[in-house]
This record gives sequence, C-alpha cells and structure tokens, in this order.
Amino acid sequence: MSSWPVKWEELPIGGVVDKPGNSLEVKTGSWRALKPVIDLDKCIKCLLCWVYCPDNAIIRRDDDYVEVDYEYCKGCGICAHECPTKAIDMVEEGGE
Amino acid sequence: MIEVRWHGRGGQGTVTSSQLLANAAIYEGKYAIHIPEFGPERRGAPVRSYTRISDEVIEIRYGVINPDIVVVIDPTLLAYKDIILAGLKEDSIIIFNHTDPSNAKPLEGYESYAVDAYHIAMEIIGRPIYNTAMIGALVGVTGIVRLESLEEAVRKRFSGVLADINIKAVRRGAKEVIKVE
Amino acid sequence: MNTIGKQVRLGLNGDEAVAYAAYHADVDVISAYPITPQTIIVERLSEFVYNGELDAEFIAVESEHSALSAAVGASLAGARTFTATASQGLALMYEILYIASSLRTSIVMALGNRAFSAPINIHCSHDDAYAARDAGWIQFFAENVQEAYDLTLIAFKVSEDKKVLFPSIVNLDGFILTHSVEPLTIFEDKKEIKEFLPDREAVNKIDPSNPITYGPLALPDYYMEIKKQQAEAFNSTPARIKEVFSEYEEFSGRSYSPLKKLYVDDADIVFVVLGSTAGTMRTMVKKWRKNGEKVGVLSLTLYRPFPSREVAEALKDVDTIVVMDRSYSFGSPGGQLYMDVAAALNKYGRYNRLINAIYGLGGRDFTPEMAEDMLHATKDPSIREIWVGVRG
Amino acid sequence: MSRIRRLNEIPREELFTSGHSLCAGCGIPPMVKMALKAIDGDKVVVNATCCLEVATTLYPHTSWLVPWVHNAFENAAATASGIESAMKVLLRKRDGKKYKIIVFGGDGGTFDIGLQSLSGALERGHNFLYVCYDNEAYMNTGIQRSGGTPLGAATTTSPAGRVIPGKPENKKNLMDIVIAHRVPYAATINPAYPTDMWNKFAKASEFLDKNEGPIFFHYYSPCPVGWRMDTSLSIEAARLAVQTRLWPVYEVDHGKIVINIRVNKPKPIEEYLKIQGRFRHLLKPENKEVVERLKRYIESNWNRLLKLAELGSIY
Repeated sequence: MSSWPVKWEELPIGGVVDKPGNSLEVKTGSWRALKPVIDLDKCIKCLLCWVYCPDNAIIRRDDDYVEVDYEYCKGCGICAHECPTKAIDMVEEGGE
Repeated sequence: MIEVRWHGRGGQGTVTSSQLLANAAIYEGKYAIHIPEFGPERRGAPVRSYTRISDEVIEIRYGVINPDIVVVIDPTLLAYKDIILAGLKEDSIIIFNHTDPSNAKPLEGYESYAVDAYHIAMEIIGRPIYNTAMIGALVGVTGIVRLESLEEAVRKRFSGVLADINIKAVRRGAKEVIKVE
Repeated sequence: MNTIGKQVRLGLNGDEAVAYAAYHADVDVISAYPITPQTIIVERLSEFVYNGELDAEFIAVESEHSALSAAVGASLAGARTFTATASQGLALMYEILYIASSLRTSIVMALGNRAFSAPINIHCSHDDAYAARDAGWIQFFAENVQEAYDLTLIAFKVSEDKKVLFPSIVNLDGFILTHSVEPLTIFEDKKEIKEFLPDREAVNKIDPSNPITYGPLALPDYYMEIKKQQAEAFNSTPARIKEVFSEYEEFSGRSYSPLKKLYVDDADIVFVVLGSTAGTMRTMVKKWRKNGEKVGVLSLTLYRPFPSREVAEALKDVDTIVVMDRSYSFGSPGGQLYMDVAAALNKYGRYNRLINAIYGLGGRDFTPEMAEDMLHATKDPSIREIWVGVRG
Repeated sequence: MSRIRRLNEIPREELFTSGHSLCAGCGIPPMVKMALKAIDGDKVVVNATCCLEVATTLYPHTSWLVPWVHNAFENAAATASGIESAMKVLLRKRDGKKYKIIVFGGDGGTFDIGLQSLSGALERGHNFLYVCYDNEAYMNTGIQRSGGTPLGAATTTSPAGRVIPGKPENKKNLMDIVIAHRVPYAATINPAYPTDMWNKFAKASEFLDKNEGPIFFHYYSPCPVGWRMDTSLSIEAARLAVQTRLWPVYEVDHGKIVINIRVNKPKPIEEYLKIQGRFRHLLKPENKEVVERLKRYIESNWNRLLKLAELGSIY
C-alpha cells in the first residue's frame, strides 16, 4: 500500500479502488513452503505451467521458455505436477 | 366545497365516475380530488369512491364522511340503506339509478333524483355500464361542472367510438334525470 | 415568478405524476417489479417506452431484489436510473439499499408507502420509508400529487449532482396519493426540462478505458474510514438540496424547503407529520386557531438527511409537541419520527414535552375526529403515547 | 479472438494480476485469466460475492485491470442486466461505449442463492457471458454444502457422519436448468482441457459481438482446501473428473449438443475419489452403496447426454 491514503478525507469516493492491478504490491511469495525449480534442459515449451499457474508466477519468456517469479509463487506445485517432462522440481525453501 | 360519494359495484366504473368528475372540474380551473376506496374487491363487490370539488385548494386527504351528494350507480345497492345514507346531512341529495324513475320514491325523505341508467346504457352502449349516464345525471341535477367539461374528460379518457357513445350516455343521463316526489 | 419551462395543468393520480416526472427526466433505465400501490408508475413508464415516446431500457426484472440490483449496475454504468416499489418490495430490496448508497449511485426510487405484512395490507403506513431511513438514501416526502411530480424531478437533479452522489427515495402515501386524482401543473414535454435537468454526466462511471474496481472487500483497517467519508458526504447534502430547491423554484415557480411550518412560531402545541396528512392537519389547525388554540403544524419534505437543526430551531420554545408516526417501532422508546424529533431537540439542549401519536396504520383513514383526539390528549399531562382511531 | 490449437497462441498480456489472496493451488485463476484474454475487446467483469471476489479485491488492492463490479451475493446476473441495459441505451442516446460483460459467480451464488436472478436475466436475454465456477461447496465461508456439492462429499454441513456419510443428495444439474431457458450457447469447461476452454471463450466472444447472449459456462473449479487434497493435484482432479465421465465436457450451441471430450474408456471413479479427503470415507466397505449410487448417476448422466447429442437440436 505504498501510496494509498489512510485518512477518510483522502480516499476515493464510493469505496472504489482506482489503481487497476495494484495487488502487484502484495508479494505472495512469502506464503511458500516449497519452491519450484525449473530445469530448462527438459522444458519443451508446452506452456502448461504458464496456463495453469494460479498466481501468474510462471514468466513466459520471449523464446517461450519459462521462469518462476518467486515474488508471487505460492508454491502450490501444480506446475511441477502437470509438467509433462518433469522439468520442474519442488524443493524446500532455502534449498536448491 | 362540494363532496360527492359514489356507490357501485366492482366493474361498473364507480372509480372512473369519480375520476371523470374530478377531471372535469380540473379542466374548468377548479380544485378537485378523486379518492378511490380500494379493498380486495373484485367484479361485483360493492365499492365506494369520493370526489371533492372546490374553488380553493383542497388540502384534506381523508374519505368523504358527510357527502353533499350521493350517487348510487347500482340500483340493487339501494336496499342497503345504512350504507347509502351514512353520514348524510339534512340537505344532502341522492341521485340513483332506477328502471322506472317516474314511480320511484325519495329515499328516507332526502331530496332524491332518479334516472334510468340501465336502459340508457343498454340502448347506447349495449352493455349494463351505467356510470357515464349517472355522471350525466349528477351534472344535470347539480351543475357542479359544465356538461362540456365532463364531455372533455370523457373524450380524454376514452377514444374513438367509445368516447362518442359514452358522451351520448352522459347527455341522456343529464336530460332524463328527474326529481323523485 | 419567471417560469422557464412551458407547463400545463391537468388531473393525474400520484403514480401517473411520478411516471410523468421520470418520463420528463428522460430517464435511461427503468428497472422495476410490479407491486401495489406503485404498479401504475411502471405501467405508464412501460407505455412510454413501448410506444416509442421514451428512449429507455425497461428491465422487467423477476423480483425487487433484482430491480434494485440491476439499478445499481445501470447507475454505475452512467445511466439515469429509476425504480419504484412499496412495502414488501422495499423489504426485499433492503440488502441492496445500503450497497446502492455506499457505491454512491444516483438511483431515484418512488416509494408508494404501504404497510408491512403481516397481516398483508396494501394501504398506507410509513413502515417502508422508515425501514430505509438508515440506508444512506436521501428521502423526500410528497404531500400531494404536485409534490410527487416535482420532487421526482428534484430527486434526479440532487442524486446525480457531483456534490451529492447519493440515491433518493420519493415517498408518496399509498392510495391516498398514488391513486387519488388531483390537479397539478407539469411540464409540457421532456424537452422543457433539459435546462433544469440536463443529461446525466456520471462521475467514475464504468468505462473500460478507466478500469475501476467497484465494491471491493474492505476489512477493519479501512472500513471505518470509508464509512466516515460516506457519513460526512451524506450529511453535507442538504446544502446542495436547498440550492436545487431554489433552482427548481426559478424554473417552475413552485417553491420547496426541507420543512413546512404553519403557525409554528407562536404555537404552544405543534403537530409534526410526514406525507399527505399534513394538509389535513393544516386544515384542522386553522380551525382550532379560530377557537383560540395556539396550535401549529410542522411537516417535513426532506426526511433524510433529517433536518435536525431546523426542526430543533422551529420547535425549541413549543410546550407540547405531538409527533405523528404512521408506523410502530416495536420496543423502542417511541415511533421513528418521534425518535428523530426527540434526538434533534436533545442535540440542541431542549427537553420539550413530546407526545407520540400513532395513526393511520394500514390505511386507516385519518379523520378530523382523530385530529380532535390528539388535541384532546395534549390537555392531559400524563399522556405520552396515543394510538388515534384504534378501537378498544 | 481466434481459435487456437497450441497454447503458445495465447497472448502474454494479463488482465488479472498476481498478488491476490486466492489459496495456493486454486482452480479459479486459470479460467479467469483465460476468459479475460479470449474474450477480446473492451470488457467489464461483474462478480458475485465469492472466493474470487474477496481474494482479488482486498481493499485497497485489486487484481483486476478491467472495470470490475461487485454488488452482492445473489444478484450478479441482475447487476449485469442493469449494466448491459445502460450500455445499450447510452449507445443509442448519448456517448455510450460498447463492451462485453463477463459475470463470475461461484456455485453457491449460482446454483443456490443467485439462481432466481440468473434465471430472470437468462429469460430476458441480456447479452453477457455468465461463468459459474463450481468448486462444489461454499468455500468462502468454510466448506458448507451447496446445490453443487456432489453425492457423498463431506462438507462442514454434510459431514461424513456415523449415520449419514456425506451429502445424501445428488448434484443439481445446473446446465439442464440453464438450457431450459434456450440460451444461444452454453458449455461446460474444465481446466485440464485448456485448448477446449480457450476455444469456447473465443466462440462466446463472437456471440457477444453479435449480441447473441446470454451465454453460460459451467466451469469445474478444483479447490484443494475444500476438497482436502494436495495443492498440486488441482488439475489432476479436474482431468480425472472428465476421464471418469463424472464431468462431461460438452456444449449446447443453439440447441445442438456436442460432447467435446469423448471418454471411450472411463477410469474407475475410485481413482477420482481417493485423491480427495472429502470422498475418502466413501472407500470404506460400509459406504459401498453410496459409491454404487454415484456410479449409477454417472452412467445415466453420460448415456442421457449421448442420446441428446444424437438429436439435431434439443430446442
């Protein structure tokens, strides 16, 4: 909530939120117990992990290989479970 | 201020009568209010409606308690004297629908007028819808609004042939109503 | 008085008058469900739409809950939005009443005041208006058919005003006003109104080029600030409402103010009343004055926000105040209007004698005899509450 | 938006952002982000009270990059009706803009409390897409049974009791109710079949362009918390639901039913049941009868659908 006012006089009227997409300020990566680690050698660019990730935490690169956005990844493990080539491992936070 | 109470049965245009009279008065630049009395009534149930007409603003909003004029649209309601005569003043008048006006009797000594709205309606409209003949009779007897104003109100309410025949009924009611002695 | 819009005098019932006002306001969306005694309003508006006289969307919803829900959507999307209901319908809308005001919509609602069930009753009580009293809607009470028309137009102007942005209810007593035909003066056509009420220019409306999130979840860290802001905004609306009254007077020649007083200034006894009974009370008070009774009447055109300061100012030196409630608030210290008046006086340090008169429930005709009963009650210092016109 | 055969044809730009507080492994976002991409052009989202609503708009934050409206629980379809009517009239009368309206509601807000307003809106024929994401219970309030909860499932108000082993009633057939309104297009969608899902959204978008709404989608929305399964199994559960024939993937296009995912050799339902804690009690011998009932339900449902699909049009 970097820039959001706190006083009643300063809030937008009607209780609206007029900063579209500002939930990006909320870093949900802190929820994670296990983290996905991608072995790009095994990645076939099927993009299933990118489609399934509930948190948009799979970054689809220009070349269609994928990376994990650890700021938002909640560690659910769907990407690892669905990966057809088992290119993603779930490892303990801090480990690799 | 003149206060009118209408008695009829659901489906006979009792509410419409009161409304037409109020509108006629309004067209003349007078003040008027039409107050319908609504219950769960369906076709055939006795209903009442009230009209007030005045040269001054009318602010009261309750139903007419002591009417100057009572109009009985449905002849069978004459049998219910306690309802028809309720709240009448000594000089109140009653105008009622009767199939044989010349043989009708005044109601309990009140100044009474009768008109054969049944036959007027059957001859002109072809159905027993008495109300426009009865408003005509009311205007014929009392002159509380001009006949032309009433006709204007009828014309705005109905359209085409329906307006024409109702105006005919109004005129005949006004002409044929007689004092009952 | 210079009148701008061309006007005509005719006879209409209160429902028709409201329908004409919405038509003349060139309303964009009507979202409503039929309920006695309001139904004539939506029937007339349907005719205007189906005959091509009014370019509007009529959403014939499947319930009052949806009527107001759709109205919220339409108002947020920038449409001039109208709905009408009564009694049980208002009760079914209840959840959305608060949402409509909190989202700062500009909906105008006509409320044909009718008693709550049970027993089911189609006639006038103020139960529905009172039920909505805390919901953040501006509420006007019409005393006659003319006011029902005028206040509906005024309500659109007020609710859509950038300094206001709260929905409005125009109350008209069920049957007594909704179904009675009276003379009134209305504008000749909707074109005549545009100068007073131009097309709506909505603030923060739904617009893909400005993606706003309406109606989020706010928890204890923000809810209270959001409510404080709404409270301040709502309570500041009367200033703008009074300006709109003046603008309407210039435009129509008919003057309005939050409250109406007759003989209040030197009165020992004042009757406080809402809606159509005000006229009956004025007639009675004029009669009593001739008998030497120092009586007066205070009626409210603006019921919410409650004009506390004006009411307290008007009543501060009155010995006995009879507050007339057309509803009963079970188990509370008094009727709803009674509590408003008592609190307003208390706020300004006054502790007058108050009598609460409960009258006219479920359409019980309020007669001169009942008015006499109330006057009589003021002579007995022990009386604090009376039910006038009740048998027993 | 055009139809796709491969997922790399899906555009990158997201209109639904990270930072929301939906549970890890939630099945809702894959559908939502796809809907917002496949429905092309300007759009507005209407959201019933539900998990998606509370978790994506926790003040002062929002995960939405499109206009988003939440009114209440049971009235999303009515709210959308009002927005659509306003859009239509303002396009005619003033400075209106055209946009597509997408409604999201959960199973509670659609099968149960919102069914009336949905029915009213479908009957009136408003041009919008309504997506019911069905996670088969009131998850927002903590897993209470809804009309969408399947037979035998344990919820906090239909627990796996000693006498009554989970919900005694079958799931309400919402699609049948919707189809009874003769909507132009209705379909079931499932995250395990993302290409099918995308193409249905793309088709919906075309119908919306032609003012051919209302359109209704019934989405299978896995809920690891409510179903008591591992967060990584969401898509697996969705796939098994289709492959056991429990959740047929089909569409009804102007009355013509097409089964989009033909399941010729169904997997045993036990494979689906065993990965979810809500069904685990059904695998005990004393609850065999419930599983048998479930099997009969699946079979009759599937066979009925096959027969309907043989008809030219059911409208």
